[in-house]
Amino acid sequence: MMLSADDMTALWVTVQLAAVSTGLLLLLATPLAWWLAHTRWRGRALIEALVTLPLVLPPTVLGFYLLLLLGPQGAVGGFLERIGVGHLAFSFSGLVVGSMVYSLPFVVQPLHNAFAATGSRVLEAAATLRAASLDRFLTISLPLARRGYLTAAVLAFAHTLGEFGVIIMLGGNIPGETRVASIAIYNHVEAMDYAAAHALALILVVLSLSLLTLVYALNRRLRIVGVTG
Amino acid sequence: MMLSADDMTALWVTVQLAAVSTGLLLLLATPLAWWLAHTRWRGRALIEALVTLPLVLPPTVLGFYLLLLLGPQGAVGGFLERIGVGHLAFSFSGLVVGSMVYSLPFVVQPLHNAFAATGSRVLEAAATLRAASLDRFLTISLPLARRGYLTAAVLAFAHTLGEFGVIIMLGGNIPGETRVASIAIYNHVEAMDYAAAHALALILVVLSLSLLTLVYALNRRLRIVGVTG
Amino acid sequence: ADIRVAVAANFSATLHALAVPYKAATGYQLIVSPGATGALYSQIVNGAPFDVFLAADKLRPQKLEEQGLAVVGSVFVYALGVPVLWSPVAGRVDDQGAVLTQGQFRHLAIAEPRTAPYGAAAQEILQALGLWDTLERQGQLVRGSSVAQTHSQIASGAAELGFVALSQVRTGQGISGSYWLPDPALYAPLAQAAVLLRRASANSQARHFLHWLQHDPQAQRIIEAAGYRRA
Amino acid sequence: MSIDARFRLRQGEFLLDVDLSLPGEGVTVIFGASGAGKSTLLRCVAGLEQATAGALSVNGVVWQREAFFLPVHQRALGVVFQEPSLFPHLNGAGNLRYGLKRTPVHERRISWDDVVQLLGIGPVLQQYPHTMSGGERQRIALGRALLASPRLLLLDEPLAALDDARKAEILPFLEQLRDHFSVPMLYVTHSLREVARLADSLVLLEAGKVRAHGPLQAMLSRLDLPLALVEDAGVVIEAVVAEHDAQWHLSRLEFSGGSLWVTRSSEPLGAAVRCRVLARDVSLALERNENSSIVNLLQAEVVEVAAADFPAHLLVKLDAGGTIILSRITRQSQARIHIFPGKRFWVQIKSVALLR
Amino acid sequence: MSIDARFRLRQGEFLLDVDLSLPGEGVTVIFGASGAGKSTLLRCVAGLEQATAGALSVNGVVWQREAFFLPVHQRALGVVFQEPSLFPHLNGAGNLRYGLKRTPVHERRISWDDVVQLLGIGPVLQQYPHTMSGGERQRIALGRALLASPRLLLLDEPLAALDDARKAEILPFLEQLRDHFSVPMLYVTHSLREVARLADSLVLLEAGKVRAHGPLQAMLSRLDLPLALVEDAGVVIEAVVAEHDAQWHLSRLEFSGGSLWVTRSSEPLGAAVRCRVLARDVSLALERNENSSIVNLLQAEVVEVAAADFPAHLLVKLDAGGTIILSRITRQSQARIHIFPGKRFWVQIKSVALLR
Ligand SMILES: Nc1ncnc2c1ncn2[C@@H]1O[C@H](COP(=O)(O)OP(=O)(O)OP(=O)(O)O)[C@@H](O)[C@H]1O
Ligand SMILES: Nc1ncnc2c1ncn2[C@@H]1O[C@H](COP(=O)(O)OP(=O)(O)OP(=O)(O)O)[C@@H](O)[C@H]1O
Ligand SMILES: [Mg+2]
Ligand SMILES: [Mg+2]
Repeated sequence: MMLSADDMTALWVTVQLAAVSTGLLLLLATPLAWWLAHTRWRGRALIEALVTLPLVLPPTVLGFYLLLLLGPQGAVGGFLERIGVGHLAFSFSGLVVGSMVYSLPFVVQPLHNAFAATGSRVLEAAATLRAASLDRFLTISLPLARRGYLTAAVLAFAHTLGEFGVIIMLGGNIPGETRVASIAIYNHVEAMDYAAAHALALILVVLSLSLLTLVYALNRRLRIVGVTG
Repeated sequence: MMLSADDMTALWVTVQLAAVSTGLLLLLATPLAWWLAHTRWRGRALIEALVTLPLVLPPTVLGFYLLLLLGPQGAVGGFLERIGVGHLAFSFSGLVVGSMVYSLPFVVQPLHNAFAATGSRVLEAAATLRAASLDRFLTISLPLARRGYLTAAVLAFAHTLGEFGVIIMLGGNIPGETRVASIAIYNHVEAMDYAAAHALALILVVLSLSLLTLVYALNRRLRIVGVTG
Repeated sequence: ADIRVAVAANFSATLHALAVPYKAATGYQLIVSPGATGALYSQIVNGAPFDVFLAADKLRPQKLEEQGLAVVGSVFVYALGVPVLWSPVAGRVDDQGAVLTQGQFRHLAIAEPRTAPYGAAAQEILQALGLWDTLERQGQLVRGSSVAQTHSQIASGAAELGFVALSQVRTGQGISGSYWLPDPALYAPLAQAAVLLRRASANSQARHFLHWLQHDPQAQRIIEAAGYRRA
Repeated sequence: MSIDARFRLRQGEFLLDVDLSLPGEGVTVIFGASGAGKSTLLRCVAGLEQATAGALSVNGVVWQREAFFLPVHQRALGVVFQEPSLFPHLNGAGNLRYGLKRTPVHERRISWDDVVQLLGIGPVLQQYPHTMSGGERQRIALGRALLASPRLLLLDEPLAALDDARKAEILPFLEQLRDHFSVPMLYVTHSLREVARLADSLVLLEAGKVRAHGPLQAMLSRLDLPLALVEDAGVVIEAVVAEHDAQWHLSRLEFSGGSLWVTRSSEPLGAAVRCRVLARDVSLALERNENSSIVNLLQAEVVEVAAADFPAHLLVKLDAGGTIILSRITRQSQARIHIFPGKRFWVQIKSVALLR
Repeated sequence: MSIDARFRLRQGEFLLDVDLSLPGEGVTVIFGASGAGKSTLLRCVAGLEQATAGALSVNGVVWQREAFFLPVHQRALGVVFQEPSLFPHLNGAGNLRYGLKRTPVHERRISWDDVVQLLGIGPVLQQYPHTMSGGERQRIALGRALLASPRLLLLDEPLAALDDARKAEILPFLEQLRDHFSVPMLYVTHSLREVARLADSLVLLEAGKVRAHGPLQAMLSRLDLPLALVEDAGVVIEAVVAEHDAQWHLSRLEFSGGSLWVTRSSEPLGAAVRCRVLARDVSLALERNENSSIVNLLQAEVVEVAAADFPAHLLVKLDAGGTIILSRITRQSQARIHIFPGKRFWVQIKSVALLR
């Protein structure tokens, strides 16, 4: 099965987008999930609900609002424009931001659960062994939340691969920059080129399946213990 | 803020769809997640990857394939047609199936994690107290996986609220039957009726936010303990 | 030497067909970004880097012109869409459209009338035939968000027939399945308009392309062969 | 009536390899150093180690044999794990009820009130496990196992986290289970006091293998086992209540080798009781000495003299009319009053613990 | 040098309310029934209960006072929790290294090899906690705390899961920590043997309050505390090595009330040692009796006679030249040889445990 050069590019952009936004999201969601798992603040429920919110809007509509926000006339985009960074619409960076917003709940939730399940006992033990809080986090909480990170990464990555609505609205289907595989498939379908659409979809599926299987198999191999040890 | 009667109907269909598909999904995903958490079969990684797959395809494309499968000429739709149930394309039941397929990973993953985190010790204790395996599952695993169920339900519910691609392809946007809020908002945006779009989006967001906040707050209230007890 | 074209999804295949001879003739490369007309409009309003907009309607180009986002006076109709009632199954649709009144189908697919011009045309046709209310009431009308989706719904066999664009079903070998071309009197013309966007006002290549699209005979031939009518 | 167990189980470097025939009633104590395989053995008996090659029958009922493996929940077991595995989502009462609810009414033999009162867990019934103290958790775990009215109890250091006073309350309850309800127990403990109190037979594990096993008295009086060397070494004597002395609150116990005065027993005359005589509480004298606070004097013949753990000490095995008694003396005493096999002495017993 | 601790903490029904001034060196044993608040007290000292109202200073350094609260990781503590909280994702060596790595090199005073060898954890260094036995886990937890070279050790029943032989190896190591590295310890245990061996002072908790506290000897010889009633009750005598007897492998200890022969001590002449005399090992006689295996005889005067836990028994407090000794006798003996305050007796001590 041969892919057109355009489709190859789209696939490559997709993989970059998924990797970058998943990576950044894991970084950014970690403190949020940690805070959610440990705070006793009564308003926590509202924050938890807010995190889930990106799921509630149809992706194109979310994309539309993000476009309004990140575009040159938007609050964020306008600000970035003024400080010389440039607004985020129709750029790869914009897509990264959009994907991150949209995948936020898939990352925060598993991490939150994983941090909550770790329990305080091992952290207390670490504190008595002279580990300060960041140290405890890095050496105890993080490794014990491995399964949560795996889930978060897999869901965010896969979700970004298949994302369409936010991306087409915010990214604008520009070849080589914001045209990802899902949009390329859409283009083929719109152009009634079903064969090309099927081919690209199949490749996406096969690639993802191999990657995910590999990840899960490795995880099994590396699996050490349950949390209760 | 006034909603049109059409939008009200769409909102109601949305809520029904989200509730029914989330409920069914929790039921069906439970044995799968349980099996994944406990099997030592080497092929498990492949199944885990397959579960994640619905995320990888763009929703409209997934919807298209589901349409092929569930329509009168599809394997499933054709079979249902022959036994007199009728095929599933353009019907509420079809939407339920579609949403379930699409939300599968969000439900299986948190449940899987929750079951895996429970550990074998309490289950062993229950077995020595004359509890057979189903009994152990219902009285120990299930309550200890509460947090996982909450996450699964919230993600699946919210995701179905916002779902668009699969639903419009598979459901055909029939008022009162398969027209959901996300399609209505999308149409308002496309038709440049931004006021109506904002209104409906706002209502969806406010409703979801209240519901989710309530759920999370109740969960906090009911929260008893971590798993480590 | 690149011209960035935002194009209504239904015309994207035709535009690709046009890009080849255009590049051969001028050396200019078209960068094609297909999308729903409404979405493209929103993107242009929010600063999308397109030079030329080929819309599926006349409304959006005109609005852009009014808003000062497009070069005044550059709007022109580059093609007229032709709706067709189509089924992939031979013999299901008769050449008078009587199948619509005989009701031998469970689902009739159309594009969303509010957002897709072909959907609006389909609605007008059905209303002219006095069938709209009945079909609507009986839940037989299936709406895709774009005419491409409508085509997919029919092609998958899930909807027995529906109104699509002639450009979607006409191939070099003619039209497979069965179809009915409604009388153009039954619906308002589906004018698809192009416009030069403001950021390209000084872009001579973009101007050249629009001129070529409007006046070049080869371009006209390709557009007609694809299933559109001339403006 | 016997428990026949044969298991072979490898876990990493560790290999459990046992073939035991244990009495099907009474308490069998499993004794051994940390890491010897005690908990693993109990897990095999409970059926929690599925991979085990082996066979197990409990009082005639086969629980495991070649391809056959009775699932854990069908074995009428009560297990107290070394680390209490309470259900974190149930409070104290909920944990206690868990096994009780699953026990058919006609099989219930152990009363809720007895358990709650004897274990002193009334105050924590409404608490969730994470708010309980270590000892409270362990008592709930014990109560939970008992309330399922098991036919075999597997107890892995059930009293390790408890203070002596609490232990003293619980031990008689376990004895009652053993005697009145004839529930056999496999009991892991490091406490020789609990051994003496409860055990009818004893298994000594070393690195996954059985070093020795047999009836309690025989095991305790063997000078070749490490049991004789510990500070609390001593023998257990089975005797009969022969006399009660109301004035001094004493009871006289009779056994083959004579009689002993102990703290007043609540048992009636003629009842069989058990008392413990520690080797270090036993001194030997050439003559009878009445002017001492030591009240218990027996005559016995030296059977064996062996080295103890310290070079200063010796262990002396004596036969008092058929009953074996151990004494720990110094080498100096041996030289001074000439202690050697065959010679008869007055055995002075400073203190006798009445166990039952 | 002192540890001043004042805490008030409510947890559900339970209220911990203590105000203690403890010696800033040596071992303070916290003693009390299950649920008395021992673990909670240690958690307060460690700083793991943040909500605590109170104040804490350790040898002059303030750890907590009104608004000030030194974070746990800045308190140079070693804690062994009642239920070992090993890190499940690290193997034995990883767990041991955790605190060690975080201790500045110049503060490291405890050697890896000593810890591994004395705790006998060499074989499990590569194992992960879920594959370790209960006792192995507890030893790793102890080693982990020690290797962080703490300036204060909080030990919550650190030896509860261990066999006597293993305990006997670990106790001297803890003594060494106390003496050579002057690490003060708060030590929770239910074992009077560990109390006698290690404790310099003793806190008796009851339902969250301090029932009594003070130096070990004073506490052990008080007949009004429940300590005197348990089976293992007895006193601890501080003495000096006065003579070694190579022939009999004995050493003679001298103290204010006389001298005692014990198993040969490895300490040099003149060294201060500690030995334990259990009340039940002490008998009283009117005359000196040489023809017995009992080698230790002292003269002492009865100070007090009190009821014991059983009506048959009495506790007698004696003064041997300034050293207090307890004896558990029967009422019958009291009547027979007339034991009452002021009268002098020969105190026969069957066995003396040399503790240090
Ligand atoms: N997966 C494993 N890999 C290596 N060694 C293991 C594994 N599982 C158990 N062991 C070893 O098996 C031995 C026996 O463990 P077990 O828990 O039966 O000991 P125990 O006699 O109960 O000791 P304790 O008194 O300390 O509880 C231990 O030394 C332990 O380290
Ligand atoms: N959240 C709570 N609600 C009610 N009671 C509590 C709570 N937390 C602790 N307690 C009670 O506080 C008491 C003291 O607990 P702590 O763990 O300090 O006891 P302990 O002296 O260490 O006992 P043990 O010897 O059994 O370990 C216990 O009776 C416990 O039930
Ligand atoms: Mg064990
Ligand atoms: Mg405690």
